[in-house]
Amino acid sequence: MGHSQLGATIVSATTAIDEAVRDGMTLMVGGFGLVGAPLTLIRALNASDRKDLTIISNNLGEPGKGLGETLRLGKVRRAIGSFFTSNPEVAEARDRGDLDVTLLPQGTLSEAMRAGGAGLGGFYTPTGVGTLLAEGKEVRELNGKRYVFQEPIRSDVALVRAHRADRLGNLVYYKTARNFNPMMATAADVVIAEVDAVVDVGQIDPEAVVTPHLFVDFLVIAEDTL
Amino acid sequence: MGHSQLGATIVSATTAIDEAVRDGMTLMVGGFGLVGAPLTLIRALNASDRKDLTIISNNLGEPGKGLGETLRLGKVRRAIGSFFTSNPEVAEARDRGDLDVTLLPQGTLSEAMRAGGAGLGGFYTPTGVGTLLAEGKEVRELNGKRYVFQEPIRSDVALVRAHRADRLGNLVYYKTARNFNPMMATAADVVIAEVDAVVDVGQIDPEAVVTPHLFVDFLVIAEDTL
Amino acid sequence: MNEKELIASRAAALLQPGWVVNLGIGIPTLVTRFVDRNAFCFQTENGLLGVGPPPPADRVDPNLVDAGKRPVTEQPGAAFFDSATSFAMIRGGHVDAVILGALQVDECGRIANWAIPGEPVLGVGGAMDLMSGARNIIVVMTHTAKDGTPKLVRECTLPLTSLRPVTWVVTELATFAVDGNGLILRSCAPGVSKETILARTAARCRDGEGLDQT
Amino acid sequence: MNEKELIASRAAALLQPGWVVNLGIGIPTLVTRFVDRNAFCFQTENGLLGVGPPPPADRVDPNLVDAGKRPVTEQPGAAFFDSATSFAMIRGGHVDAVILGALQVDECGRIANWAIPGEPVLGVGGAMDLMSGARNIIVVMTHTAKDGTPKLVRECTLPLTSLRPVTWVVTELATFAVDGNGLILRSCAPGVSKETILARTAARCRDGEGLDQT
Repeated sequence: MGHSQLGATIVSATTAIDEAVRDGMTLMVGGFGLVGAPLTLIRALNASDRKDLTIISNNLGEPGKGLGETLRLGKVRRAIGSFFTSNPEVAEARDRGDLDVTLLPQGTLSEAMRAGGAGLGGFYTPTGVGTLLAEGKEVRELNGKRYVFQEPIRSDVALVRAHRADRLGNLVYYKTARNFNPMMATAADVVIAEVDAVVDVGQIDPEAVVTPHLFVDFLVIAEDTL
Repeated sequence: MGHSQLGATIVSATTAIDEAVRDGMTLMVGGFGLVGAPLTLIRALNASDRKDLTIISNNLGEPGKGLGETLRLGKVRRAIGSFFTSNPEVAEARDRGDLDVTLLPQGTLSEAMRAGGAGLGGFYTPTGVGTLLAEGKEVRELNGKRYVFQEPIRSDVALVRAHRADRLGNLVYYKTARNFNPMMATAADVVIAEVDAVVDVGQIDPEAVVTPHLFVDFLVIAEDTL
Repeated sequence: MNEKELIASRAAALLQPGWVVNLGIGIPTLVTRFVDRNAFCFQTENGLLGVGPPPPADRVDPNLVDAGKRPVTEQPGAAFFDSATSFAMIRGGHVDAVILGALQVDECGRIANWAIPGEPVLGVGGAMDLMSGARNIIVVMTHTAKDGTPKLVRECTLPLTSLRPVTWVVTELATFAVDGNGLILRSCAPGVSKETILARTAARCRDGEGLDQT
Repeated sequence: MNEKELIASRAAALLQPGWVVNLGIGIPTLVTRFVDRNAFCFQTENGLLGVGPPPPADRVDPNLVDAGKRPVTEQPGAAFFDSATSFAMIRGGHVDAVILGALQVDECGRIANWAIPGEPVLGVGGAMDLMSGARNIIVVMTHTAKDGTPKLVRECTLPLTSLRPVTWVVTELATFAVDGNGLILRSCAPGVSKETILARTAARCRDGEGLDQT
C-alpha cells in the first residue's frame, strides 16, 4: 500500500477490516493455533460482511474460536496451511464441498511466505520429496539430492499479531506468539498489525526490531487476548 | 561441527584458525569492506601458513588491510563476492592468473548464503536477468516474469564478527557491522565468532538474539577493531 | 515406569550430551524426564531454542508454548525466532536430533506418521521438515498397535512422511538402528527375548553385533 | 548551486512524502540536502532503515556507515538488519524509490552503471538488486560525459545493469520520464532550451504533455 506520510496509521479493528478487506481476497492470518493470532482483527473480520476469502494460516483456529469462527460463518472458500487437524470442522466443511484445502509442510509454508515477501520466484526444498504432498509438483535433482519446487506465497492483506509497535510501525513480538507473523508482514499488499501497545518512536531498540516499519500500514490495539 | 557439550568454546584467534582451517578450504569472512570484518581472526589467518583458500566475502578488504593482506600473502586462490573494486590488487592478482574471481549481485550473494544455511537447493531471483552476470545461468519464466537460478553457497569455515556473545554462543551484532555475518554463521561447517565481549548466559534478551547459539562453535575475543 | 516412560527412557539414552534436540508430541515429550536438562538444549519448531520444563499451573503464559501447544518455559540463554528461521535451522541440519512418534516403520527405516488411516489428511505440521533436516532421527513408539498388529512392517500401508530413513527406532521391546541395508536389532529390553521381538515384528531385520539386553 | 546540486535538487522534487528511499553513491547522496528529512526514510542496503545525516567529525562511529562506506547516523525509529533481509526488502518491492547514478541510459530507459569501460568488471554491489526491486528508479547524472559525449544513447555500449527501465532520468538540463515506449522529455531546467537538450541527447525521445521549464 502506498504511504502518503511516514508512519503507520492507528485505527480501530473495524476500520482496518473495512478499509483493507474486500470479498474474494486472499488474507494471511498469523498464529500457531490461537497463539500469536490477531484475535481482535479476526473478531472484526467475523463481524463484517466480507466473504469468499482465501485464508493462508498455519491452522484454522479451533472450533468456533478465532479463524474457526470465520470458517463457521461461511466466509472461507479456501484455506492454505500446514495443520488443520486441530479443528475438525475443517474436514466437515471440505467434505461438504464448501472449503478447498491446500496442505503444505510447515517449513515450506513459512519459507514460501518469506520468498513472497523477498521478491523471489520460488525455491527448492528437500522437504516432502516422494510423499503425497509432492504429488504433481516439480522435483529436481541438484548436487545429487532431490528437491521439490515451491512457489512464493503472497496475499492481498496480512493480519498479524505483534507485541509492541512504535508510531512508525516498527514491530517486536512476544515469545512464541511470533511464529508466522514476521513473514506474513512482508508478503502482503496491505499489512495490519494488532499490538498490545504503541510506543513513541525511539522506544524500540534499533538492534531488536523484528519487522521494520516499511512493511506495516495499519496498527490496531489488541482488545482480545489469550 | 559436532558439539561434545553445550556452549561455544572460547579460544584464541590463533588456536581457532589452527584448529579449524586447512589448506584448500572454503572460508566465509564477514564484513562490508572492513566494517563488520573479523579483523583479529583475519590477522591470525594471515600469520598462519594456511593457503590455497577460497574466500567468500563481499569484498577482499582494502590494499594490505584485512583480507587485502590475505590476498597479498598469496593465500587466496579464489574469491566469491559482489564488490572487489575497492581493492585494485584484486584485479592485478586476477590479471596475473593468481586469482579466480566470481562476481554475484550483493542480494544474490547474501540470499545464497541464507539458502545454504537453510538446507534449500536453490532459488530464483529476478536480479541480473539479461545481464552479463546471468550469462551461462539458468533463466526461467515464472508467473510471467523472468528469474535467474542461484545455487546455495556454503563453506567449510565461517569467520564472523559480532558484538556480544553469551557463553552458549548466542550472538548480537552492532549497527551496520551486522551485514553478512548472520547468514555466514548459518552456512558453514565450523563457525568462529569474533566478539567484543562474552557475557553470562541470561544477559542477552531472548527476543533480541540474532544468531542463536546452535550455529556457533568457537568464540574469540576481538583485539583488532576499526 | 509405564510402557511409554520405558520407551522414553530408552530413547533418552541415545542422546549425546551437547545436542540440540527437537521433541515431537506424545511419548517424545517424556524424554526430558530421563536426561540432565543442562546437558541438552531443546528446540521447538514454533520458534524457541531453549525450551524449559512446563511451568506450575499458576505461572502458565499462554503465549509460551511448544509445538504441541502445551505451556513451557524458557531456559536461560534461550532465543525466540520466527517460523521461517526455525525451519531454516531444521532443514539446514543445525538440529542434532528429533525424537518423534510413528504409526509405521518400513524395513528400510522409513516412517509414516502424519496421515491417520480413515481420517482426512489435513495436517502435516513440521514432521516432513524435521525428517528432511534433523541430523539424527529417533522414532519412539509402542512396538505394536493396540490390537497387536506390528508397526515395524515390510512396507508402509500409510503414506510415508519422508523417503529418508530414520536413525533409530525405539520401542518398549527393542531398539533398532538403521543403515543403508535396513533395520538392525541393536538391543532387547530387559526380560524380552529376541524371539518375542521377532514374533511381533513384520519387517525383516538383522542382528546387531554384540546384541545385548539393555 | 553547482551542477551536481542542481541535479540532486531536481531529483528531490520527484520524491513523494512518506517514501522509503535508497540513495546510491555520488550525486544521490546530495539529494538529502533538498528534502525535509522528516518526511522521508532512507534505507541503505548494508543494513539500516532510518539513515540520518553524517555525524560531526568527533562523533564518527566507524561501524555505522552507508553503502558508500561513509559515516552516517541513525534516526529515531531506525532498524538494523542483515544483508539478506535488506535485499529481501529491496527485491520484494518494499523500497519506494532508489536514486542512483548511471554511465549510460538507452532509449528504452535501461541503464548501464556497474561496469566501467576499460576497467576489469569486478564490482556490482547492490545495483542490480535495486534495479530489480525498487518501486521507482530515479537516475541522476550529468547530461553528457566530460568530453561532451551524450549519456542518453540509442543503445548502451556498456553492459546493462538490468533489463528493467528506470522511472525517471534527471540531468542538469532536463528531466525525462520513461514509459513502455521509451523516454519522454518532461521538463527543461531553467534557461535551457529544448534544442540544447536534444542536441546533447543521442537517444530518441518524445515531448511530454505541457512540457515546462522547472
